[in-house]
Amino acid sequence: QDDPVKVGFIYVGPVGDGGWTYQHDQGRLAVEEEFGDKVETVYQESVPEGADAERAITQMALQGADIIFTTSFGFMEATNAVAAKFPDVKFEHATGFMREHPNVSTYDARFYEGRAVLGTIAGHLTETNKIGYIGSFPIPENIQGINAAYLHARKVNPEVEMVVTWAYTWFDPAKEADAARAMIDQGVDVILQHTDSTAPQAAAQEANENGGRVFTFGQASDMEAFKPLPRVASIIDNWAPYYIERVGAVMDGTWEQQATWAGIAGGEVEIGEITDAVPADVKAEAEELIAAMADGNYHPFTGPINKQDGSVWLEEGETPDDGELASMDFYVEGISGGIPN
Amino acid sequence: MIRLERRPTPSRFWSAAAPILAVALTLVVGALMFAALGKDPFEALRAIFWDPVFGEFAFYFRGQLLVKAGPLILIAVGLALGFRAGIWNIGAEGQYIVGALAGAAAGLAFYPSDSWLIFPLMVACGALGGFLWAMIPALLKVTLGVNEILVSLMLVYVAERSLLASAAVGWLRNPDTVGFPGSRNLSRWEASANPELIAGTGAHWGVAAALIAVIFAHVLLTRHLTGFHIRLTGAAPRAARFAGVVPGRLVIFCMGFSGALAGLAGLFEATGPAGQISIDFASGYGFTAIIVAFLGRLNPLGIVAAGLLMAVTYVGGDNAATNLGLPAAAISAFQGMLLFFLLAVDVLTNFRLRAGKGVTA
Amino acid sequence: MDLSSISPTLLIASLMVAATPILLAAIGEMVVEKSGVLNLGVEGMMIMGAVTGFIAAIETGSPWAGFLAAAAGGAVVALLFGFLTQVLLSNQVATGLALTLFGLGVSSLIGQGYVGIKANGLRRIDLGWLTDLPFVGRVIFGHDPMVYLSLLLVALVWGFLKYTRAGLILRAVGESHDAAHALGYHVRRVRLMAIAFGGACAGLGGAYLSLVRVPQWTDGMTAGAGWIALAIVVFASWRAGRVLVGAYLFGGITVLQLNLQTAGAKVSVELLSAAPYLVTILVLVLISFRAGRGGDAPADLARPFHASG
Amino acid sequence: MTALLELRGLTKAYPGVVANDGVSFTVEKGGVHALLGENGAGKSTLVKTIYGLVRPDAGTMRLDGQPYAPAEPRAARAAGVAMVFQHFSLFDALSVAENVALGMENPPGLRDLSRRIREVSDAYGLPLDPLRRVGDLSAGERQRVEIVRCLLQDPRLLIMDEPTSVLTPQEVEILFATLRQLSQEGASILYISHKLEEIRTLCDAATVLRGGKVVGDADPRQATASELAEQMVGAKLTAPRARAHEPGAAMLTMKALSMPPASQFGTPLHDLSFELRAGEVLGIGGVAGNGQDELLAALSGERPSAAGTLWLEGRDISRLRPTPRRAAGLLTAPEERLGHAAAPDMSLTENAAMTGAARRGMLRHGFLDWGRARAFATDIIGAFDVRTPGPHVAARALSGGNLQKFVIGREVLQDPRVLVVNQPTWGVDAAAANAIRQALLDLAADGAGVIVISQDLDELLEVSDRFAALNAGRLGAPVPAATLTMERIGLMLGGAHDLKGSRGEDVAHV
Ligand SMILES: Nc1ncnc2c1ncn2[C@@H]1O[C@H](COP(=O)(O)OP(=O)(O)OP(=O)(O)O)[C@@H](O)[C@H]1O
Ligand SMILES: Nc1ncnc2c1ncn2[C@@H]1O[C@H](COP(=O)(O)OP(=O)(O)OP(=O)(O)O)[C@@H](O)[C@H]1O
Ligand SMILES: [Mg+2]
Ligand SMILES: [Mg+2]
Repeated sequence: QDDPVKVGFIYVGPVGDGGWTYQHDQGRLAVEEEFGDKVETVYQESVPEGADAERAITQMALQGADIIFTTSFGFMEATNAVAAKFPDVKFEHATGFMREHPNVSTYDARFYEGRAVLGTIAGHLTETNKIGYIGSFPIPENIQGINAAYLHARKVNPEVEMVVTWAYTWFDPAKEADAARAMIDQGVDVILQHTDSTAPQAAAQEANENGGRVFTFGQASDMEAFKPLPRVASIIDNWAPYYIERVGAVMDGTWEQQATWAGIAGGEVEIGEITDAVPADVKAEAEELIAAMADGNYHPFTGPINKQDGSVWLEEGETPDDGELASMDFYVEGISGGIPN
Repeated sequence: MIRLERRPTPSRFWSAAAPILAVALTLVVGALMFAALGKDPFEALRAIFWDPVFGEFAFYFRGQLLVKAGPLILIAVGLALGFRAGIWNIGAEGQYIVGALAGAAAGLAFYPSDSWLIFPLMVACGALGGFLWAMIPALLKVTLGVNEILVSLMLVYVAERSLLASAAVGWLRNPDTVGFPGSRNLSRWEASANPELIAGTGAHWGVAAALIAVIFAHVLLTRHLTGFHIRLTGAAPRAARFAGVVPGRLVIFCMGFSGALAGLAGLFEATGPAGQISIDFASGYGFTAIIVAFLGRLNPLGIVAAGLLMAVTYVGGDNAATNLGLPAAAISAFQGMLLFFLLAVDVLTNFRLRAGKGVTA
Repeated sequence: MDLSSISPTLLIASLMVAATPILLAAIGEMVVEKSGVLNLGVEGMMIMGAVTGFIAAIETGSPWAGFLAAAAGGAVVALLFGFLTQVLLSNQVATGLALTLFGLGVSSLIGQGYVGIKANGLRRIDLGWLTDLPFVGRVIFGHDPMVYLSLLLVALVWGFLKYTRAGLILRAVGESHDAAHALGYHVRRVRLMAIAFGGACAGLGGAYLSLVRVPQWTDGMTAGAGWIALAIVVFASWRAGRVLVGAYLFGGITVLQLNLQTAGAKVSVELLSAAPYLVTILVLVLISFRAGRGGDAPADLARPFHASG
Repeated sequence: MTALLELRGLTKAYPGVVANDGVSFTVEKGGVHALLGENGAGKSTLVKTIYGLVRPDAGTMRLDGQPYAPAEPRAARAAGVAMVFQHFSLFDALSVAENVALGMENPPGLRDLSRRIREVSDAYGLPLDPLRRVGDLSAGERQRVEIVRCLLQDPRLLIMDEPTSVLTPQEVEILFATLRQLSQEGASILYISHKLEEIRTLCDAATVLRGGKVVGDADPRQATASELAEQMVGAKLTAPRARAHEPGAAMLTMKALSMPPASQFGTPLHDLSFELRAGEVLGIGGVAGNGQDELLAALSGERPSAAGTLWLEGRDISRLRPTPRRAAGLLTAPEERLGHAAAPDMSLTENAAMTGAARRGMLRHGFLDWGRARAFATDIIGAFDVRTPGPHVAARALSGGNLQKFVIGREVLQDPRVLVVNQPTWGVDAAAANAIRQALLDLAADGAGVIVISQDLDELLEVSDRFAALNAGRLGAPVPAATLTMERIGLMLGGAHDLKGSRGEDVAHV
């Protein structure tokens, strides 16, 4: 077979968003790098979720793509619908759970592992004992992150308090900036974000220029422009290993349906450089935690953990199964406030 | 210096020729823009305008044209009636959302029943939802004189940020997928599905509704007293009141009608092509329909052509995006240009261009 | 809920920042409407200002160059509107909407290479001990220059309309273009200048978003601010002082809702995030009681002018 | 005397019309010069040329011996030319002082200006409060603003384009005194009016225009009004036939109708009552802005009034909207032709359907029969001699007089029980005006009731059986027209309603 393998990507945002889509596109470039002219990649950016997604995916399939990565939760239904019509094309859907046809796989990353690391650093760095979390939507992925970050911050700093603001967007710099400002105004001095723009970093930087002391973490991409302060570390989505593996599988005909949920161990979640603004001992502690998770020795949700209402969630030493994690809809004990709806 | 000289009667020729001229000008300037972006302008125009209709995969794209044009036409026809009368409903996007939510909620209340009554009920509730959402600006305008442009537009944000967001992650969420946003898939639930009526054509109930709406609006405007009153109000509001038009009632009628059609469009979209209520359900149809309405010169038949043309630019634009890497933004700039040119050449209908100087202006 | 964590000082300081973009756009639009033109394209002009300002600031490294470019960019697209509505006599409502759609598309096109880049924002002014005063120090003396510029602009517009002959002519043109024309004033020229000024102000407002408030460039980042500016002009019944009040009120609600959420207020998040829009509607309703029908709108607002003769 | 302004061969063509065709004449220093001509003769175009608003295609002007070619009004004002416009050039929302400032080249500061406005207006007997909003002023006061604006500039030449059409006879007296004073001070006045008696009392020279050309000079102090009129029209005029009149049953009764103003600058109606009988023409006179538009809106149904205030043939129609009122037989024709009585951009067919749909059987289940509408429009065109290529033409394309004939014809041909017209012959030339008046009289003769609202007192005296004055939203008691004199009408228009019985006339109070 002389024809190059045609690999398609459907992006929800512009490749230049510097976050989620940007990282997927980095993965695409890695595929090109890896396989050279044995592959041909195409992509379509800023595809709205819904009916337009189905058309975009169909179009790619019609034009001869062998494998198509659809990189947003909202593409789930469309991906499965198109997969029904093109049984010979492989489909890979990110962050979803629906695999209705044998030619659909799903993949996701255990971002909460990264949050555990950031939570640890945040717990040490905060002086006001107020940590802020800008959430995108109150869905399990965010709630896992909030819980993981809080549990690990509290572990190193029992006084710590978690302030959550829901932005109801994955990417809206103006809103994210406002949310970060409101947090800073109320004494939050470490901000985690589950939204993809650098606006909160900029807000923190501005506060620091005016005598503040605020720390942030890069999200999705490294956000290195804000190193060493306010960005002191980052949680990076690294899709390249997975994309290379799956495209390779198509090439040697070994592709099979699967559901992948890899984390730090699989290299899909990376912690970006921890800057010198973080004290050396804290940095060491964080690196230890990373290593523990990379070896598979440590699960961020290890009992005893109570739910917010005080009821027992995990007994001593117990860890949740993936199904339970994937549907997490409660805060752990100690976080105040409710989850919308 | 160019001078405008008012024609005694509007030119019929230019009234028909202006949109064609506008499209032609847009093609020329668009080609220049694509060239400036480093794309072969002929390739780009071919990918946008030729491929969807006659290209290799036209069998698929042609159906998609109707899928895309259906809601645009349905909404635009409603808006056009109001625009004709100088009633500016800018918030069709909000009515679209609320219609979809109301219809979906009504249907899902009976899940998993498979009664055939469910779909008609959803359609009725979709129209009602859009209608009621449009009544907010309409009643505020009629009773208190509050500007309907601003209110209807603000209500888009309310519908999107408040209702849609809470529905998708909250009260309409699919209870079987714990925690994930989005409603049940309505297009897969037999009782609520809005499938293609003829396979491969893209024609679903929404397209049928659009067709009916177009015929209805056309007859209304050309033959019925209400339509005459709408045109009269737009042409000379004072004369319309003198003729016996009650402005308030006309506002209610036009806003309500456009709201109901937008709501219907939302419902058909949610049960058909989109398939579910998701956070990103708001797709901008309500705003694009404004362009379509003007592009069709606020004439129901013109709107059909405009809706199809706009659908071509979308479907073809996507095509150009994958094949040539044309940025999505170039397509929206292209569409904006189309509207500008249309508004610009419109002057020819009512004025003659003359060279030379007239009075001091 | 811990409302005590909301500091009034910081709340006022940040509402001023949040209000500045809409204040700039609204004061410009007010002048445009005073001249009898309804330009609904504020959103489009703002976003064009945001992108041109951002690009200029990145390329030159100077935020001031950015603001200049933004004013120019806003004015240029505004003049496109001016050409269509004043020379070709197109419908102002439709053209304004087209301007918004066009601005959103074009800005996203020219801004493509600039997404996610960090701009050099404006620093806050440091007035030494003045800035260190409690409360007033932060609220009055602790802002970036554009905040003061926007306040100055409001004062200038107020003085211009009230005390200068040019301002009188502008108001006259908006009241009755036929009468103004009969007296020999250049209706079209006055309106085009007003439109350009409005565009420049909207451009500055947009640039304030992309250079100070956020500060970075993203597609559609104005997110409805232009429409709010339009609503504020109505709210203000075409008076400069009230434009200021309206903008700060709106900025206040925007900031307050986030602060309430952060403080853990038990109000639905969805309701809070729609609050600015709901409050705008509410305000429009309230002023409709006070102003009587039509309020103090310039009599010839949105009516096309064609000097036959 | 020497010449102040000399015009030589001024020509200005508009598409399809030559508005001014080689116009030449001279205005003397200190003279009061009349410019006469029927509608569309080119008078306004000519004075706009002198004021710098219109640039002539050919011809020259000299002012005080110097070549004069103002590029814009500013230049004209600088040269000492001031003008009062046919249609007010005032700004309702601005104050008197601001309005005055806008008409001046280098106005002093607002405070100084206000002082000077008071001084000058008092000196000429035209008192004005500089701080009031112009929108709140009466028509006469608004006129003063225009005049004071000119006076403040010490003009050498004052142009007045139909200044008296909105003034009461008493106000006209004051204006004339002012103008005479001005001319004694050495200023020249170029005066346009359709009121020939006025011209005969005021002017010392006259130029007559017809079809844009000068057709001759006249000495207004020597010529009679009818000589002037015939020179203007170029033909003999026939007045409408008088008719026998026998008032019948009550057709329309208004009982104590009051109504708030429709807009900020509108006039409220206070306690209006009258009774209109079959076969009768009731004339309602009044200066513009005293509630004529509001009265018409109350009668047409555009603004329904309180229940029990308006009765048509014994039926309370106060709450009815225009369409049912038309069905009941009450038809109206507003003053403003373009945009109110007719939609400018719509065809005559559509304009015919606008009010004629129901009474002329064009409606079936809400659907319009355009064939019948076209036939109706064609009928009107034929019956009222409307000069137009056909019913497909847009209303805007008709000349003012022809559109007026169409509008009146549309209502007359619907067989009204009661017809109300506001300013039926406004801006219409003599021949067409006679035709319209004749149609109204014929209608009354056939047993309908007719109300003519007009500012043209001659017209009212000619057509009405009874006359009532409308002043500041109040309607005086109707008196038989035969008993009236101009002087008395003047007093009635000025608001002196209580003449009842003072001279022993029989004043029917209803
Ligand atoms: N701007 C214009 N464009 C085209 N034709 C015009 C214009 N202004 C005036 N005319 C035409 O020129 C002719 C002269 O008009 P003008 O206003 O000077 O008449 P007039 O003598 O002042 O009439 P009136 O007594 O009604 O005021 C008319 O036929 C009119 O229709
Ligand atoms: N502004 C204008 N633009 C174009 N044509 C005009 C304009 N004004 C008038 N006309 C044309 O000039 C002709 C004369 O119009 P005008 O209203 O002045 O008639 P007129 O001479 O005053 O007649 P009438 O005595 O019936 O009012 C009409 O055919 C009209 O179409
Ligand atoms: Mg005329
Ligand atoms: Mg005239």
